[in-house]
This record gives sequence, structure tokens and C-alpha cells, in this order.
Amino acid sequence: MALVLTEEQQLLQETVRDFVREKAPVKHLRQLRDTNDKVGFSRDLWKEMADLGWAGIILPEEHGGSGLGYAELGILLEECGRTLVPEPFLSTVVLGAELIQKGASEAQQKEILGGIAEGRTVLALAHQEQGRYSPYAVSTRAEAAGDGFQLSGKKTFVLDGHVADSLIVVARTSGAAGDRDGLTLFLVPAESAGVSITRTVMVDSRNSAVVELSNVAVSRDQVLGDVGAGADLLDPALDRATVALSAQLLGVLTEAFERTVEYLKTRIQFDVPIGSFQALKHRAAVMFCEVELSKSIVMDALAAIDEGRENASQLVSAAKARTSDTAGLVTREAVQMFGGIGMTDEEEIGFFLKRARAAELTLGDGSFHRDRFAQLNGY
Amino acid sequence: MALVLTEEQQLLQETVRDFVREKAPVKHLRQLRDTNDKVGFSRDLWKEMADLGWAGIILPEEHGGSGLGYAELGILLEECGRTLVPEPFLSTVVLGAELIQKGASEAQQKEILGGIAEGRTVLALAHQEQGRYSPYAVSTRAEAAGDGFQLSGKKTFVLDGHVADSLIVVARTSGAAGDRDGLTLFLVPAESAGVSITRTVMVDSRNSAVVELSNVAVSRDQVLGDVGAGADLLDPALDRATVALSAQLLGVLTEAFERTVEYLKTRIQFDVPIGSFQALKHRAAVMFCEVELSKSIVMDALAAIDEGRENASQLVSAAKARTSDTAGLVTREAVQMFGGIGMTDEEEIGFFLKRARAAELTLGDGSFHRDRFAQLNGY
Amino acid sequence: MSATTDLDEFRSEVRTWLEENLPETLRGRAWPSGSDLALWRQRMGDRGFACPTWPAEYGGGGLDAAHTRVLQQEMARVGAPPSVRGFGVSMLGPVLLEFANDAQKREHLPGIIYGRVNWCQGYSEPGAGSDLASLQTRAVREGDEYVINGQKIWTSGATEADWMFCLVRTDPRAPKHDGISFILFDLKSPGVEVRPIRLISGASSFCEVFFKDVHAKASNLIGVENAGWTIAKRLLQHERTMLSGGMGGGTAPGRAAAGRAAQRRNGFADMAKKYLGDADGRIADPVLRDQLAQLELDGLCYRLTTLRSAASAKAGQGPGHTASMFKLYASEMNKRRQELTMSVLGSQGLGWEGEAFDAFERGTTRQWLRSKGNSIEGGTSEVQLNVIAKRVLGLPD
Amino acid sequence: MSATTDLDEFRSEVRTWLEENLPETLRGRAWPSGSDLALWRQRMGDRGFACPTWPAEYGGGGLDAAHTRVLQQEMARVGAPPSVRGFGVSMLGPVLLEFANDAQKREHLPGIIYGRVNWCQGYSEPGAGSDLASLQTRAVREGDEYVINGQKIWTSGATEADWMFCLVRTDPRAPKHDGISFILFDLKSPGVEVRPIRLISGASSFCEVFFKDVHAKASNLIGVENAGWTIAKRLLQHERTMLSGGMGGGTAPGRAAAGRAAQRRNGFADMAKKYLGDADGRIADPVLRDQLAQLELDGLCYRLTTLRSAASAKAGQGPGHTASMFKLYASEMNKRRQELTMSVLGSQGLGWEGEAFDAFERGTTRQWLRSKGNSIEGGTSEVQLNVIAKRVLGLPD
Repeated sequence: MALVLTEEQQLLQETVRDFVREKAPVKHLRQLRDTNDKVGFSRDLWKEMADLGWAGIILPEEHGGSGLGYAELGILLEECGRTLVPEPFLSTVVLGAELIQKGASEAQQKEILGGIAEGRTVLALAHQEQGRYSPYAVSTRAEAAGDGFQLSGKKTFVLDGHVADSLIVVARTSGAAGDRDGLTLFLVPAESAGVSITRTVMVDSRNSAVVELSNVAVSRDQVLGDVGAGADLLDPALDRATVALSAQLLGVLTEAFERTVEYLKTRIQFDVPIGSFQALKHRAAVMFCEVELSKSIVMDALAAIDEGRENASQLVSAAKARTSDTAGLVTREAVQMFGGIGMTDEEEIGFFLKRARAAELTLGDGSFHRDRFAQLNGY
Repeated sequence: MALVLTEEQQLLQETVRDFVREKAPVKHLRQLRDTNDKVGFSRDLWKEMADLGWAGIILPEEHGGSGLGYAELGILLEECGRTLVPEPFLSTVVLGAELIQKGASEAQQKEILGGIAEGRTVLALAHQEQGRYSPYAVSTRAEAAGDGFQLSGKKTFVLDGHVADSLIVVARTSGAAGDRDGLTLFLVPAESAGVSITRTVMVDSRNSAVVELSNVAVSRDQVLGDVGAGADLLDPALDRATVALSAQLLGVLTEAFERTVEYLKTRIQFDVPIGSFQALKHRAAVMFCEVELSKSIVMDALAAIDEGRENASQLVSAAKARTSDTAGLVTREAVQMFGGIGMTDEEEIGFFLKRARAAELTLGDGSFHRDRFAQLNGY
Repeated sequence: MSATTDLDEFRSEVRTWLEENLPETLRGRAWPSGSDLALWRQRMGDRGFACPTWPAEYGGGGLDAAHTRVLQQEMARVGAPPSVRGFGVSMLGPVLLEFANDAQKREHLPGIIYGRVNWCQGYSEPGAGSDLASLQTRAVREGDEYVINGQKIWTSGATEADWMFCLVRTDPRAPKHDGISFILFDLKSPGVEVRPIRLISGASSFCEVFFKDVHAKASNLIGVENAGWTIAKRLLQHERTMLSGGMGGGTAPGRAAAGRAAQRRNGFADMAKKYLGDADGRIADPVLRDQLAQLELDGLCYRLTTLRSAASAKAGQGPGHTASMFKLYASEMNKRRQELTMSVLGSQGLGWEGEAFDAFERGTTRQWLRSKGNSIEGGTSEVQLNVIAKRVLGLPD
Repeated sequence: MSATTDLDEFRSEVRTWLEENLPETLRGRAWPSGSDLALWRQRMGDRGFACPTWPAEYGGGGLDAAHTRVLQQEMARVGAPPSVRGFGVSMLGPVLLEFANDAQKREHLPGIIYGRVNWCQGYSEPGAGSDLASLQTRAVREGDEYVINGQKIWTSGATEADWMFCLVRTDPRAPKHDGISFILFDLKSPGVEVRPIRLISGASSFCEVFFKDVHAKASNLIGVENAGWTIAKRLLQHERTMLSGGMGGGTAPGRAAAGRAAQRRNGFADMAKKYLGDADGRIADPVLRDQLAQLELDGLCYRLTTLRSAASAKAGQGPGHTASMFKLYASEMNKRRQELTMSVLGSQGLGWEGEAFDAFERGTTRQWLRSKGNSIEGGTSEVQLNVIAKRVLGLPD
């Protein structure tokens, strides 16, 4: 069931918590934002994290990884969520590592996975083409050309796209937008001719890019998995990224909730702490229940991935829907309860509101995952 | 705009209010229920109401009516809603009167409308065939037979069906369930051969019946409106019945809200009135807003019918959606705030909960009318 | 001998015992009755399996959590029903074990263990709902008896009950929490009148109980006179746990509950398809479908949370304040479920009696109404929210 | 002469006057500026049309509600913008008319009428938000001046303002509501420091304003010393009315607002179809479509309620407590609208700057964040709920 942490896991949790509170508090993100940092995260800090084994946490030891599971990855990301750590976990540690492990040749694996584990290599998945998340709505074409293919199309919301060494591009070798069949994944160095990457400045001050592909020539070697069967590779990787993001969101919402409860105890109005007002108490208690439920489903969905349970996808969708919606509820209530000060950029709670909304809209929001949950449950 | 009552309308409101509080309080409905009254309302009381001009309120004076509009009908029904008056307004005064006026021959009108205005004649619309409201989902067949037709099918939720002198049956002369075209309305005496009517005992203790039609022979004279174009007759009548029901619901929800506020002021727990608890205060204030909004849309939708405004259907759907949902909110909160006593049959508030749910599911619930509102607004 | 070996041995012992002692007619019957039930009660009581965790000296099994779990697993395996249930075993018993004196335990526990005495709970009064401590039922000491006058309400099962455990005011001048006592008496005593309560959902097992000069033996007062409030609160915790359902006894019953819930869920989706239509395998109404998915998803998260709570709690610990969360969430969720069912059924959910509605439809109407009481009985949702805010979150008064 | 004839004559008089006096460049411009605006302000002020309901002796138009409505209709007809707006005309002016002495009115009203003086509001403080009366900014009488020390926050437009109307504590020992005064002073006075506030949505017109030994003339204290709380409350009512938007002045502006809202609505549906797809004329996502319909329906009911309220209120009556309802509902509704827009846009709603997002998309992000302040500024939603519960429903403290 894995609904309680083992002693080793508790130790990991404490280690991560202490590290990020000291080295990557919310101030870290604020500073990157205010200095218009070109990278959008700290390469030095990323190296330090890699040295702690975090960049390769789910990679096998032969590739320099820690060989741990999603339960541990979840603990790591939950703690990173608490301080809004912007380093490239989702793009590289989860999506990149998973797709390369499952889809690349041994030589490619050897080269790239080591780089990931050492914090040298950053990858990005170039997938989404429109605002609303819809995994098979891919129009980017991969036309056969000589021995290889030519890629053309436009990708948006490519997480960490502007600093990635290579992109994993989802393109269509057959079929039409919306079809599950006919997708193919390509490993494309960012420097390739015809690739144009523009960083986009996002509300949550994190990294994202628009990628334009104009007749980008790729060889057969650059195909990950099988031609036309990219969805078989993509689906489980997206599930894993989704549960990882849910764990991060769990950290975001838990921290926002705890900060709000603390504020309710200390902010004085009408000569009493505002947390003594029953209406606010009840709203806080309602949030508490939602936070607890979020924690449970995230832990179980992580365990389901590790155990390879048949219903893992359902649990993942439940986790993303629940954490997305709870994070929205908690951060909106947080800003309201902080009052005017919560509206200022100076106060950190607003960063949580922004991150919660961005993460909600990443990899499918509550509505998307309820639909998927219903479908997987046969209605 | 007609968002305030004229002096005449205020007078009508007071007259109705005084009458129903004295002669038809909630006790009236309770007594009918507890005695398993075969009729389900009081014929004597209905005669008295008719003498006051209520049964023919929207009928022209030539047919013995009062010649008033929907604004006045709305006032009447709102007050009747406050005490859950079970007399046959919706079936006879609105649906029956409208359909006969618009669809029957002059001779039929003369005969039937006078009977309605005098409180002698009760009509019922036999329309719905399934639990969820869907106006064109009619499978009952009207097969051509000799000079006339033969009707076969089964109707549910026929309001006042078991005491109606005649049924207005919606049947299909062509097309398939769901089509707007091909519906035809027939005026069928309840005593006709092949008509079998079974009263159903409903949660809100009001009248409803299942009607089975087995090769019921009807003549051309019994057709209301044009063959195959029944929807042209039905649609405006349903709009009118829907806004009338919304007005009734407005009364139900307003009364339930006012009783709840009163209870909050008088029920003592922890040595103070429970209405002094901020959480309950806030919930009461939220309800107040919803009640006020409900009142505004009902008044405007009634006026839109009277004025023949182009967007009347949109306003009617808005009114039904809003009053259905507000009545649900208010009556659920009412029972919760009344606490244990609200769960007993002895306390009257439960009657409001039951009526609110039944009225919500009559002529389309909030979800149905939001869908219709969106469609009529072009999205 | 290792712990595992010990448990394995116990398991085979239980298995054999069940094979020999479970009356065949009771197998798989959730609510057994008749003479075989009497036999089953006798055997389970004698063997100490009726109340396995209670001390052996009072007729319990004296088992620890691990052995109890084995017993429950083996009983579930062969479909053996519990021999006793109700207020006695789940609420009064634990309280007697904690607060009663030796003579009282010896007098009352066997009646519970062998299912000989039906208990009911005399707590709420018309003026004392959420503010239970404002109760007014008076008990005046006269010699070695108390004389009781007043009224209780919401007494579940009073028409069937033999005895009542009851909160009474023994000192009307003390602050309200300091003048309450916890006393037991025979419901057949002269002066007791029981009247069933009709609910908005129809007949119910709830009653009003009136006391006119009812005499109760002073030796049946539990704990110290005027210190009954402590006992009352502990008993409410047990009640909350019972009402939130299935999160009490470790993971095994939790899993079983999850299985039942899953079955119920599929039933809901099928029912929704039947009433709303099926569009390519989906419920045809997308808005209600979204609401159902939200409800099921919440139910899943809720059940996982009860399992997580049980896994976190060390065996033998009493229910913590999370009981408030479970009580709150479970009752609000059931209300949502019933509302959603009504929306799905449309006018077919409005039937009260008669053949025009099938049994499921008629049941729906009643259950919808009955569910409104979930967030009132056993501590209102507002009380649970207060408890969470204060005890769990530490928000100030 | 009948009332109607009188109004008709006035209408033609206004029409002629507007034809002759409205600078062509200002026609249809909502936010005019430049030298023609100066001319327009002079003419409107001279004619008494800038503040038509204010008494003529102080430079107002002295018009009743019916004539004012005619003036507004005629101005709307030719697209004439108001010549003055802001805190002076909508908040301070009415309060001066009610509470100031003759000399104060003569000194300050013309500056408002001719748009010569920009006013800002010194109310909130870091420790005094919802509990405004706990404000700490001190004003000490020294001769014919007050010396002010302290800090204000959320002062809108302070960087542009000339003068401030300000709540100060003049008696720190009195109960908190009884030691407050309402005073006016020049923001260019020595000792005033203005710092703009950066919001979560970016730059804003809000400021913090610090006072260090700022000298204000005692003759600019409005009303009686220590009795400023009454004025403060009245002014908050005017603020609430202003923030809830469009329900103040009878049906004409209400209708115009309804028209604008309808336009915005269709825009929303079209936008939703663009981002979510169009399925047979419907927004392709049925769940979001349902939410949009609910929002629009609520908006419709809300606008009708403002019209009903205006129709019920007799002309000339001040805003009643329904202002709380409108403030509450309008701000909560706008928050919902912004949330829904974000859901529709998906990741295209997450842009902050740059060309990858069009102007609408970037605006969406900022407006979503900015809307979170709607339910905080001008009295939080919680304060409005308290007011409704107490003043409208009469629930006890």
C-alpha cells in the first residue's frame, strides 16, 4: 500500500527539505526572475543537486543513477514543490530520463543518461501544440526524406526548451491530429538546422519555450521507439510525469496551506487573530480535508507506478485532478485570507498562486483528468 | 422592465398571501397526504380560488377569465409556492389554458375554458416518457386509422393526470424520438376507451400519474393545432409553464429562506442564538444574494412573456435554472441549519426540501436549462 | 517461537474452530437471526471471539491487534458473521472497560458479549443537540437510587432496546460540563415511555424517550458523579469512528470496504448509462458524468486516506481527531452521491410508493432524504469543522 | 407646465448646448486628455453639468434625478465623456456636501468640479485592513495645524494625486472608533513620501504613503475632531457603490452597462469556441460550456438585480445596504470569469510577456491575478457577508 514512509524515505524527506530551504527557498526563484536570468535556473545548484543523486534518482546505477523508485521521486518533488524549486526535474529527470531509457539505443542511453545523472544534460519534450492539453492532438509532420525524415511544425509550452541540449519531438508520421496511431518520437539536438527556439516568459517564472521546426532533417537513428508507435512510448512517460507533477503540486499546496494557517494565527484584526473567526476556521478545516486526501492519492499513485499496478493510470489521473483542484482552492483561499498583503509581489504567497495555476494547466487539468478517469473506469 | 410591483399588483400579492396563509397553509398539504386524499387537492378550496378569479387568471374575460398577464400569474404562484399549495395551477391554469386557447376550435374553447375559469375542469398534459426531461423525446405513436388516429404509448409524470377530465396527449405522427417535427397534440377525454390512468404517490405529496394509451381512437376534431406541428404549440406553452413553475419555486425558496433566518435567530445552543455563529451568518448571507437574484430573473422573465420579447425563452431558461438551483441550495441549507428537528416529519421545513427537488426535476433542471440557455445564446 | 509462527498456528486453530462451530445456515449471512444465531452467540462468547480484544477476565478474547486481524480474516474467508453488534459492543463496551469499576464490568460486559442485552444511547435532548452539554434530564439521588425525569430524543433503536446508557444532570448548579453523570438503567423500568420518530424519509428507528420518576440503581452510575462529561466525550469519539465507517480496525476491513465501494461505483455508472443513455461507452450527459467522476475520485481519495490513517496509527491507539475529518467527509460525500442519483433519475427519483417506480427508484427517494441526516447525527458537520480547526489546526478560539 | 414638458424642453436645451460645446475630438472617447479636455472641463463646470446633482451655490447643476437622467442620456447619445471623474467627484464630493462647513465646500468643491485637483484616499494601513478603525496614523494639534505621522497603504493613484483625504487618529486614548478624524491636506507637503506598490499582477496605481511630521491646516479637518468615523463609513458606502459598478444612477447607465456586458459575453463564447473548438455551433468542451452558461446566467441575474434595486430606490436616496451584496457578487463573479478564461486558454493563458502570446492572452494572465484583489479591496467579501448578515438579515452578534 505504501501509505506511510519508511525510515529511509523519512530520511530522504528531511535531507531534501533541509537542502531546499537553505539553498533554494522561494527567494531563489524570485531572484532568477528579477535578474531576468537567461537560464531560468541555477546550473551550479543543479550540479549540487545532481551530486546528491537527485538528477538521476530513478535511473539505474549503471547509468550513474540512484536506482530509486517513484515513491522516492515523489518525496523529492514534494519538498521541491514547497519552495517552488525551478530546476529542470520534470523535463529532464522524469520525461527525458524515461523516454531515453525506454526508447533510445544502448549507445544513446549510455551517453545521455550519464549526462542527466551528472546534471550536465538537459532535455525537453516538444509535444503540445495548443493551449488545452490533448496528448494526441499533434499536427507536426515527419515526412520521409531519403533515409530519414524531415520535421515541420510548431510546438508550444516546451518545458525547459530554451536550455535543452536536445529536444524529444513528437511528430506525426501518419494519421491526423487526434489519432493515437501514427505518432513518432525523435531525438533532435537543439542546435540542428531548422530548429528555432524562443523562450517564453511565464506567469510562474519558470522555463518554457516555443519551438519551431522547419524542414529539420533527422536520421533513422534519431527515432525513439518504433515509427508510428510513439504513443506506446509516450503514454507511460506522460503518466509518470503527471504523477511526478502531482507530487510537486502536493508540495505547493501543502506549503501554501500551512503558511495560511500560520497567518491566520498571527494576523490581528479587530483585536483578535483572524483565525478565531468561525467562517475562516471552517474554510480552513475544509481545506485541511482536501489536503489530506491529496496526500493519500499522490502516495498511492506513486506506489502504483512502482508496483506496476494495472490501474496505475486511473490513480495517476485521480492524483493530478485532485492536486490540481486542491492547489487551486488552497492558493486562492490563501491570497484571500492574506488580504491586501497577499496581493503584493513582496509577499511570497502569490508565487504559490501562480505556480498552482501553471502546474494545473500542465499535462492536463482537473477536468481533463476526470474525463480520463471516467473513461478508464468504463463510463 | 417591470422589476417593481405596481399598486394593483401589490394588492393582489397581499390578497393571495392572506388567503393561502389562512386557507391553504402547509398543513393543508399535510392533511391531504396523511388522509391519502383521493383527489390530492381540495375541490372546495379550488372552487373558492376560482371564484377569486385565480383559475382563469390569464384567460380573457369572454371566457370568464380575469384577463391578467404573467406578471400577475407569477405573483399568484409565488405566494402559493410559499405554502406549497397543491391545487392544479400548472396543469390546468397554465398548460391546459394555454394549449386550449392556442390550439383548440372555438367551440372547444368556449366549452373548456369556461370550465377552467370556474374551477370545474381539470386538464393534464401527457407528455414526458422518461425520467430526464427532454421535450421531443416522444415515442408514443399516433397511427392514422380511418378518419382519425389511434394512440399507443406510455406517459409518466403526468401532473394531475388522475383527476383530469381530459388529457392533452403529445404523440408522434411521424419521425423518431428526439425529432422536433412530427409531434401532434390530441385532446383526449380521460374516460376514452384504451386510456388507463394510475396515480403515482410522489415525494412532494403532489399529484402525478402514469398514463397508458392502448389503441385509443381519436378523431381529427381532437387534434390541437396542426398535425405534425405540435411543437409549435407545445414550445411556447412549455415556456409559459416553466416560468410559472419558476415563480412557484421562488415562493418555495423565499419562504424556506425566511423560515431559516428566523430559526437562526431563535434557536439557542451554547447559550446564544445559532445565528450569531459567523460560519452560519456567512452562509445565510450567500443565500440572501442568490434569493435576490432569483427574484429579479423571475420578474423579468414573466415580463418578457407579457411583452412578447424575442429573448423570452432565454430568460425563462435562466429563471428556471436559477430558481431550481437556489431552491436546492436554500432547502438543503435549511434542513442542515434546523438540525435534527429539520429531519422530522413533524417540522414543516422538510416539505420545502421535497417540493424544491420535485419542482427542480419538473420541466427541466438547472443543467437542462443552462444547456438551453447556452444554445439560445449561440454557443 | 517467532511471531509469525505464532500467528500461523493461531490461524490454523481459528480455521479449525470455525469449521467446527459456525452453523452452516449462517455462512455468508450479513444479518443472521433465529436459533442458530443464539447458538453462534453462545459459542463465540465462550471461545472469546465475540469481542476478541477485550480482556479475557471479562469474557473477551484478550487478543492483540495482529491476532484479531487473523481472526477477522478467517471469519471473512468463510463468511462468518459477527455474533454481536450494535451500541453495546462498539460504544458502551469500550467505555465500560475504560471507566467502570470491576463489579460493573462483571455485571454488564457478559450481556454484551453474548448478545443478551440490547443497549440504546440516551444523549440528545430537544434543547441539546450540538450543544449536548446543555442537557436538562435530571437525576436526583434518593438513597441507593437515582430518580430520573426528563426527555431524550434521537434515541436509536429504543423500541428494541433492553437498557439505556444515559447522560443525566446530577448537579444543576454547577457549570454545565461539571454537573453531568453517566448512568445505566433498565428501559423496562416504570415511568419510561418510548415514542418512535417519523423522519422526512419515513418511519425510522429513532425515538423520543420520556422519563417520569424513573428509578435507577446508584450502583449503575459509571465513574464519578458529576464527572460524566469525560465519559460522554470518549463515547462520542467511538460513535464518530463507527459512523465514518470501515476505518477502525486496520487494513483488512478497509480493503473489504473498498471492494464493496468499487462494486457500488460500477453500479452507479451502469445505472447512469441506463437512465441517461450510453454514448460510445460514456454516460451520455457529460456534465453529470463529470460530477460522477469527481465523486468517485473523492471516494477513492477518501478511502485511501482512511487506510493511510489506519496504517499510521499504532495498533491499540484510540481514534484520533482525524475521526472528525472522516465523519465530515463521509457524510458530505454521501449527501452528494444521493443528490447526484436524484439528478440522474429525474422524475423517476420522485416516487414515494407504488408500482410506477421500481424498488431501486423508491429506495433512492428515501435514501436521498435520509442522507440529509448524515451531517447532523453524531455531531453536525459544523461541529466537526470546529473540532478540526481547533484540535488539528490549532486555530484560536 | 407639466413635468414632461419641462423635461422635454430641458432635453432640447441640453442637446443644443452639447452640439455647441462638445469638442469634436472628444466625441466617443472614454478617456480623453489634452487641451480639448481642459476646454471641456471649463465649459461643463461653467454650465453646471460636471456635477449636475450638486447644489448650484457650490458650482453644481442643482438638477434633480429626472433632469440628471436626461442629461446623461443626451451625453451618451452624442458620445460625450464625463469631464471629471475619480475619487473627488464620486467619493469626496458627496461627503463634503454632507459634512463640511460652508467655507470648506467653497474651497474644495470647485477644484473637483473643474478637475483641477486630483484626490487620493488615505484610509488603509498595514495593520488596519478590514479592521479599518484600528488605524494608527497620528495627528497632533499644534496651533492652527495638525502634525501627522504614520503610514497609509493601498492609496490608489497617490503618485498622480494633488491632495489626500485622510483618516487620522487624534485621540489615542479613546475607544478606537471615537478617536478618529477626517482631514484634507496637500500631498506636496514636506514629509510626505509616496512609494508605488508592485502587485502580483505587475505594476499598479496603488502606493504606500509615509508621513513624517506633515503639517495640515486645522481648518481642513472635516466635521468634528474625533468624530471622523461617521464620515469614514459614509464614504465607504460610496466606494462600495462605485466598485460594484453601474448600479448607481438609475436605469440609463444600467442599460448601457448591460449592453456592454452582453457584448463582452458574446466575445467570451466566441473566444471559447476559438480555443476549445466548435461542435455544431456549441463550445466543444461541454463541462466548461456549462460553467460559462452558469456564469452568464448569474451575470444576467445580477444586472437585473441592480436594475431592480435602482428601480425600487426612490431618487435621491443614498445607497442602501444592498451595496454590500453588489460589491460581493460583482467581485466574486469577476474572479470566476477570470478563472474560467484561464481554463479555456490552457497554457496560452500562462504568458507573462513576449510575443508567443498575443495581447489578449497576456492581458488574461494579468487580469486573472488582478481580479484576486476584487474581493479584498473596498471591503473584503468577508466584511460584505458580515454586513449583509447583520444589517439586512438582522442576525445577532
